[in-house]
Amino acid sequence: MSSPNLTAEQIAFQERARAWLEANPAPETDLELPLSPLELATREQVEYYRDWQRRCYEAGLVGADISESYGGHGHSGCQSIANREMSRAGAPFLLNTVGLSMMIPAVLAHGTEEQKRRFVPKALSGEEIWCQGFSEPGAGSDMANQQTMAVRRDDEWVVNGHKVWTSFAQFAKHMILIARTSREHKYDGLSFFLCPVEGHPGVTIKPLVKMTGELGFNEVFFEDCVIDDSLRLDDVGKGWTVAMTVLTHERGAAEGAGGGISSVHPIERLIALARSSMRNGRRASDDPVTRDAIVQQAIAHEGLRQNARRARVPALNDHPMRLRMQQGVLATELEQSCARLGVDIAGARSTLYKHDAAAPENGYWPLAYMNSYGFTISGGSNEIQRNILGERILGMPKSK
Amino acid sequence: MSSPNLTAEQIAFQERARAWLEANPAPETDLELPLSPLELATREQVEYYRDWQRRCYEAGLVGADISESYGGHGHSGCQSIANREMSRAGAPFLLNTVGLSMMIPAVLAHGTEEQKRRFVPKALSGEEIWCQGFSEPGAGSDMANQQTMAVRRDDEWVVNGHKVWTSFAQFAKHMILIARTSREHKYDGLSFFLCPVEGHPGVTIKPLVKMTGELGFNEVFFEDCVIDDSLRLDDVGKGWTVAMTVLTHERGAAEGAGGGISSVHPIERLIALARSSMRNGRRASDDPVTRDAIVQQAIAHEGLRQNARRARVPALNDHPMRLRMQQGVLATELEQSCARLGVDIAGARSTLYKHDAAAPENGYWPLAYMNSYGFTISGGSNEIQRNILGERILGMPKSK
Amino acid sequence: MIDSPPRDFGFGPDEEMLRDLARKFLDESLPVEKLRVLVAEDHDSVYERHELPRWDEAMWKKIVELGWSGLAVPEEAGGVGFKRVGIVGLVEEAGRHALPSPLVATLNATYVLDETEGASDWLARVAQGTTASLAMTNAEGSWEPSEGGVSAREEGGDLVLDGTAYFVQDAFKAEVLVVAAHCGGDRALCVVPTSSAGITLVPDRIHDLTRDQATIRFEGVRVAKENVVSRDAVGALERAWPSVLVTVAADLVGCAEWQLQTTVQYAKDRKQFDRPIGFFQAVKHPLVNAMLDIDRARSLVYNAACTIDYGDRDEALKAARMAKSAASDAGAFISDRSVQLHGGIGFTWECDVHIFFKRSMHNQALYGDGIYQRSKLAETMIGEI
Amino acid sequence: MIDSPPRDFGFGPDEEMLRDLARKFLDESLPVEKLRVLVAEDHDSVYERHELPRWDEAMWKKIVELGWSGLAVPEEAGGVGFKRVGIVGLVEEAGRHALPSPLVATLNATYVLDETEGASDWLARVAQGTTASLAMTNAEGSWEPSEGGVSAREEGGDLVLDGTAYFVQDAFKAEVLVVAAHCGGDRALCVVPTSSAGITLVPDRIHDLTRDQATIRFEGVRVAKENVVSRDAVGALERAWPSVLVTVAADLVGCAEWQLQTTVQYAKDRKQFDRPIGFFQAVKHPLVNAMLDIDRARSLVYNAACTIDYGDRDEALKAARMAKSAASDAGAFISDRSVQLHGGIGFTWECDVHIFFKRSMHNQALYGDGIYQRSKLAETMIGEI
Repeated sequence: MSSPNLTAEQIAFQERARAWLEANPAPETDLELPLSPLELATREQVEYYRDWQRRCYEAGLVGADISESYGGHGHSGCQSIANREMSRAGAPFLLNTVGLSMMIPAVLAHGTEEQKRRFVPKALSGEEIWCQGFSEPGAGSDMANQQTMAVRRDDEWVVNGHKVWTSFAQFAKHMILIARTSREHKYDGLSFFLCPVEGHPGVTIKPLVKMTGELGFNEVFFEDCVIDDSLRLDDVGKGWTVAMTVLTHERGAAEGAGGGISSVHPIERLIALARSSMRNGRRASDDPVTRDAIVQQAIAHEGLRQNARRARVPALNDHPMRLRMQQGVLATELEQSCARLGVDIAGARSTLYKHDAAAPENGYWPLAYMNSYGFTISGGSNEIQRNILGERILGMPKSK
Repeated sequence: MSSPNLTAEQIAFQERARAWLEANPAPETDLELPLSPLELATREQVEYYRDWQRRCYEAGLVGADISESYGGHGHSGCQSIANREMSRAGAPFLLNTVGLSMMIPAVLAHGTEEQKRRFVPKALSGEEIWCQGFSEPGAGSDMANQQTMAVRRDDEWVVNGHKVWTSFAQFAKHMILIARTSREHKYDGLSFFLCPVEGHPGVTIKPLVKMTGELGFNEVFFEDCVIDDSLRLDDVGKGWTVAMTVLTHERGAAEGAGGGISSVHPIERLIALARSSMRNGRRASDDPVTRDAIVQQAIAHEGLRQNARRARVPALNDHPMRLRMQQGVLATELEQSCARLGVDIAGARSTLYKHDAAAPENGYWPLAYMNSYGFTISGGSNEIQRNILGERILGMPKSK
Repeated sequence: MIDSPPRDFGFGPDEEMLRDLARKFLDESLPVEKLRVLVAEDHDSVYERHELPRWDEAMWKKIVELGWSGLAVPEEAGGVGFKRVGIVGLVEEAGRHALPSPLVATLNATYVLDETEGASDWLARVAQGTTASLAMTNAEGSWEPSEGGVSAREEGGDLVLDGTAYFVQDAFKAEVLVVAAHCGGDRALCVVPTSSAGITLVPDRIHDLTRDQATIRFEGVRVAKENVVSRDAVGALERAWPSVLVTVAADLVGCAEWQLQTTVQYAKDRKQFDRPIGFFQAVKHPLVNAMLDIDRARSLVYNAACTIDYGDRDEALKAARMAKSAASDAGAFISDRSVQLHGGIGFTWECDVHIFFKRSMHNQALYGDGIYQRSKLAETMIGEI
Repeated sequence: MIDSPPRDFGFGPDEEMLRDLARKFLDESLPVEKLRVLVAEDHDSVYERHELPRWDEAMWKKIVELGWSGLAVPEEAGGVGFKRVGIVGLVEEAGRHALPSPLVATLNATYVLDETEGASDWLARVAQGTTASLAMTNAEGSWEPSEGGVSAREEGGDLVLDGTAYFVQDAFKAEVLVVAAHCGGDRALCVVPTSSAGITLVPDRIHDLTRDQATIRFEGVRVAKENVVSRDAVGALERAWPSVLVTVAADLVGCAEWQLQTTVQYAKDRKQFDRPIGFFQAVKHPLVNAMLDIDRARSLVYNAACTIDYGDRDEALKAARMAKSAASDAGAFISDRSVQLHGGIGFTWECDVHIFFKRSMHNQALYGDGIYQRSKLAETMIGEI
């Protein structure tokens, strides 16, 4: 039986999506697959996920609601169904998260017809991977404090500067780049570019090592890098406005819009871990304090899902952005506390790195815990997100 | 066996104190006694506690380290022993807490010889009760924002203004009063007075009702109240300096320096409550999550005690004030979380007010919980205390 | 269980209209200034003189005319048969206004009656405005449907009740009691007018000013056969339990939202150190955290109501326990911060914060707090120990 | 138990001098720049190439000369017989410098040997610089003295050991292992050189860069009679347990203090929105809370050490569990904030924060985290369920 609220188009879409996913499981592979897109390390892994994204795209599960003119499938209200079905099926994550959840919304909202036709289709298929150039070494959570300069020279821009925490840069064709085009205005002095990176002169990519010892993001140096003015998105000085479009989508994406990140429900994983861990002579799953902690996580997890559901019911939202703007903070901190609980439950076995055969679930818990800080810090730390929530949603005075 | 670190004088003092407390328990009474000095409601209660303080004073347990010239007993390092022994014996609290822990330190540090002789002895014996006039309706945690004005007229000051949250004012002979003597300087425009209140012209006391429905503090209105200049403490404009002396002592007093506030160890009370409360068909004391919460309280409580102990060992304090300045925040929040846990354990029975015969421990838990906010708010809220700790102890920049 | 419960929780135009009407009615009839005069004009009246907490009976008559009290009565018994998701929307508004009334008690009793075969007459009376309350709890405040302090014996076809029921909500406003009584190995569910011979209502002295609570003694209370509406009280209570939990959770959420908005407004208005205190992150961030907690609880309340309406029974109980756990914890947190961040004034009787603080504290414990709900959830989600 | 343990915890001039010397020595020998080069120069070496974590053996020789490794050996066995309260002061400094060394492992082994009758020769060797580690834990990481994965059989007066010991700390730095082995109904405590025939050390791949850890296989390892130092290993372990817990707790506290001070310094230096981030209460208050937690743990550590030195056994175990619980939780909290408040840089390998983060995380779990300690405390404070 299907939901009473879906349109006929949506019902048909859902049935097709479900059938396709059942008939087309992800290919078997001998590769060691990463826990999330951010841990992608090798070309082979990238090709595996690129192939999977292409299949999903061809099956209509990626770009569902995007116009056929830009390579999409022209549906309405079907992408969230596709995301749910992929998540439910435990499908692999979609590789091109920056392209899908950041570049495409920005280009559709701010781009020229030519830009839309040039960039959207290949991002949907996974042919062209995107990375994001928002963070700088000195800027931290103050995103408007960009120091990378783009100086106009006829129909070109010459870029000099230094970006950090750039995930996917080593595999990316393009970068969404925010750069300073005027020193006079903090916010209005920024502009937005669709910058080529792969093999582009003046662009140097240097991998950074995370605290876990894994690779996963990069420093990107620009030295007299030349960008054609046709790659500018929106007007000169409108970079901040575009960036806000992007970031709203990025945080919103944490509700799973990019396809299922993890194939097993995290609470099920915690319960399974507790069943296989001992604590004071009995299974941790029989320890009531551990049980209480797991159920707390389960409630938080269900709350996040139901928030996403309620956000789509206007009658149950006095303020239209109140729920939407919370999801980033909630999702990232839930992931963190969930992983931390896993570390605690694993006890002595949480000391083990992923290469130790005795590490529970290939060392998932301590690595997931440490990697979770990437999410609570990046894109404006959660401290800044709380300022924004207090100011924009509750109307309290600015703290900065 | 006694402690190796005590002087002979201290050992003798401790033995005398213990013997006296054993031989002189608090008198039996039919009065309904309050849970803390702040809930004192009737003259009869006040007289009961005044009598007890007088006995303790005469036995040498109050004013132990104060010079005999000012009515004290002239010992050295014995008051904290007296406090511990009173607490250990489950003795009633000492009535004149403002006099003992605020006025006396201030007068001894900043007062004239005459002021010391005039005020200290009668505060020690309990004959003269003191109240504190620091809070004003508009000032909140910003204590320097005093609006009560004292205007000089020859050898007198004429006071006009409005103080709030004044505990004990209805029973007090005097008030330690901070008032503005200059509008030009925020901090240096304050002065400190030892102001008569009982029957003093121009002083009106109006009781305030707490959220619990109990009385316990007052508003005090000054209308052309005249104070002799001999009652000014320290110089004109030094009021803030004196107030800082007072507040350091007040917060420090939370470690129990005023004598045992509660006669039963709070953790024992929680355990007893859990034994007599049911939860999901079994005793709450057998519910592991409740047990964990109780033990967390026990650890916090023991931590507070051991902090106080460690604060007296210079070799274990890199920063001399780091532990001392924490105790106020810790003690008040511990009391709050402890009482809240009691409310949770009592379950349905926490709905009952103290006059319901079925209320556990005469309704202690919910009342103690609500009253605990008096301590986390007053004397500079704990939010402000955290600023002070971050700035003075950790050296971080000022948040205001 | 249907495959996909409605994505909008089934909260459609009817539910929205009822909720909006309720909000308007309560905003007009019971602004906080009026609430204060009604329940907290004089602190001595309830706490020292032991008068019953006051409520507005004339307003209640209007509420009955609006049909709120019979919302949960099914259509076949002459009621509106409203879905739970609409009811929680209404109860949220009642909580947001700290409405003193027998609304929640009557709804909760209705849910239980609706799970029996023999209560259609009583349900019809509720639809017409009869108020009711559940009497099922023992002296320890046990919320287990299988426990209780009243027993019944057969006598000439009737039942005779003896014993005591504790923690009966708004008993002095209820015209009838729905009593679960031990009867041999079973428990019988009886509907008994509060005015019956042999019933004594002893008022509990409670903190909450917006309700009453009683200990009820049954001494040889005779219950006619037709008023013994079920011989399986435990089953009826268990089936009704998700609705009971979610209704109290909705009240908590509404109450918490008032506490949040009132404290936010205070943080904007109140100046210290030459700035509104809402400038300071020590004020702002806790209020943001309170908002996160409240929204989570609210979403879980609508999910639980929807699962009761459209899902299966086990899922409904699980969803309702999650909602009550989240709502109790959210209520405790914003209650704490609402007093602390109001500073000295929040600690006084004259500030309205304490009225909501006490209602919330009462509801946090009622039918089990967060720890309790989670221990029950663990049994279904992880398994018995 | 004596009536009043020393009010200064017994931390006198000798203890202070040792601590101050240790601080000076470690400040000079192992500043964080040197630590980084030593253990974290190259992330691939430990995690990918599976080399053993590096440590400074020359520095350890000096430490042995300074007498630290024999501090817990009683005077009658030729050691210093230092009180626990002095030892925890030293170990705090080791934690504050994240010292990679067999110090803690050796101290813990010493405490156990000191609770036997037959280990005076071995204690004398420890006093002269022999390093040791406890092998007593099973594959589940059980910290119960009565469990374990090694068994012993008698053979011609000797014992022969078979089985596996897990989670052995700094095994590759230890010259001898103190092994608890099931032997009939008892457990025997054996001292076995790590180089003995039949012993295989398998390195665990761990996160912490400042220690090693091993799984140790025993295959027919022969132990001469004189090296079976007790037939009551459980008793010895139980008696030594308060010392083991408080030693790890002291390491945690020292580590946490480094994390606090380093993050505070960063908050003063780092500017955002034109101010040092320490201006913001969202940074300042969590660091103050971390300080409160660390100070509580530190005070409880000294109390526990003092109770071991002067109090009775039950009180000592209780005090030590409190210290370990508080230290584990304080360590977890400041570890969390030290990464978060360092922002992006704190998430990288080049920032030293991760070295202390991982050492702390390891120690939080070691011998039982906060929840574990509290469940044991509840048994003694509230009673068995």
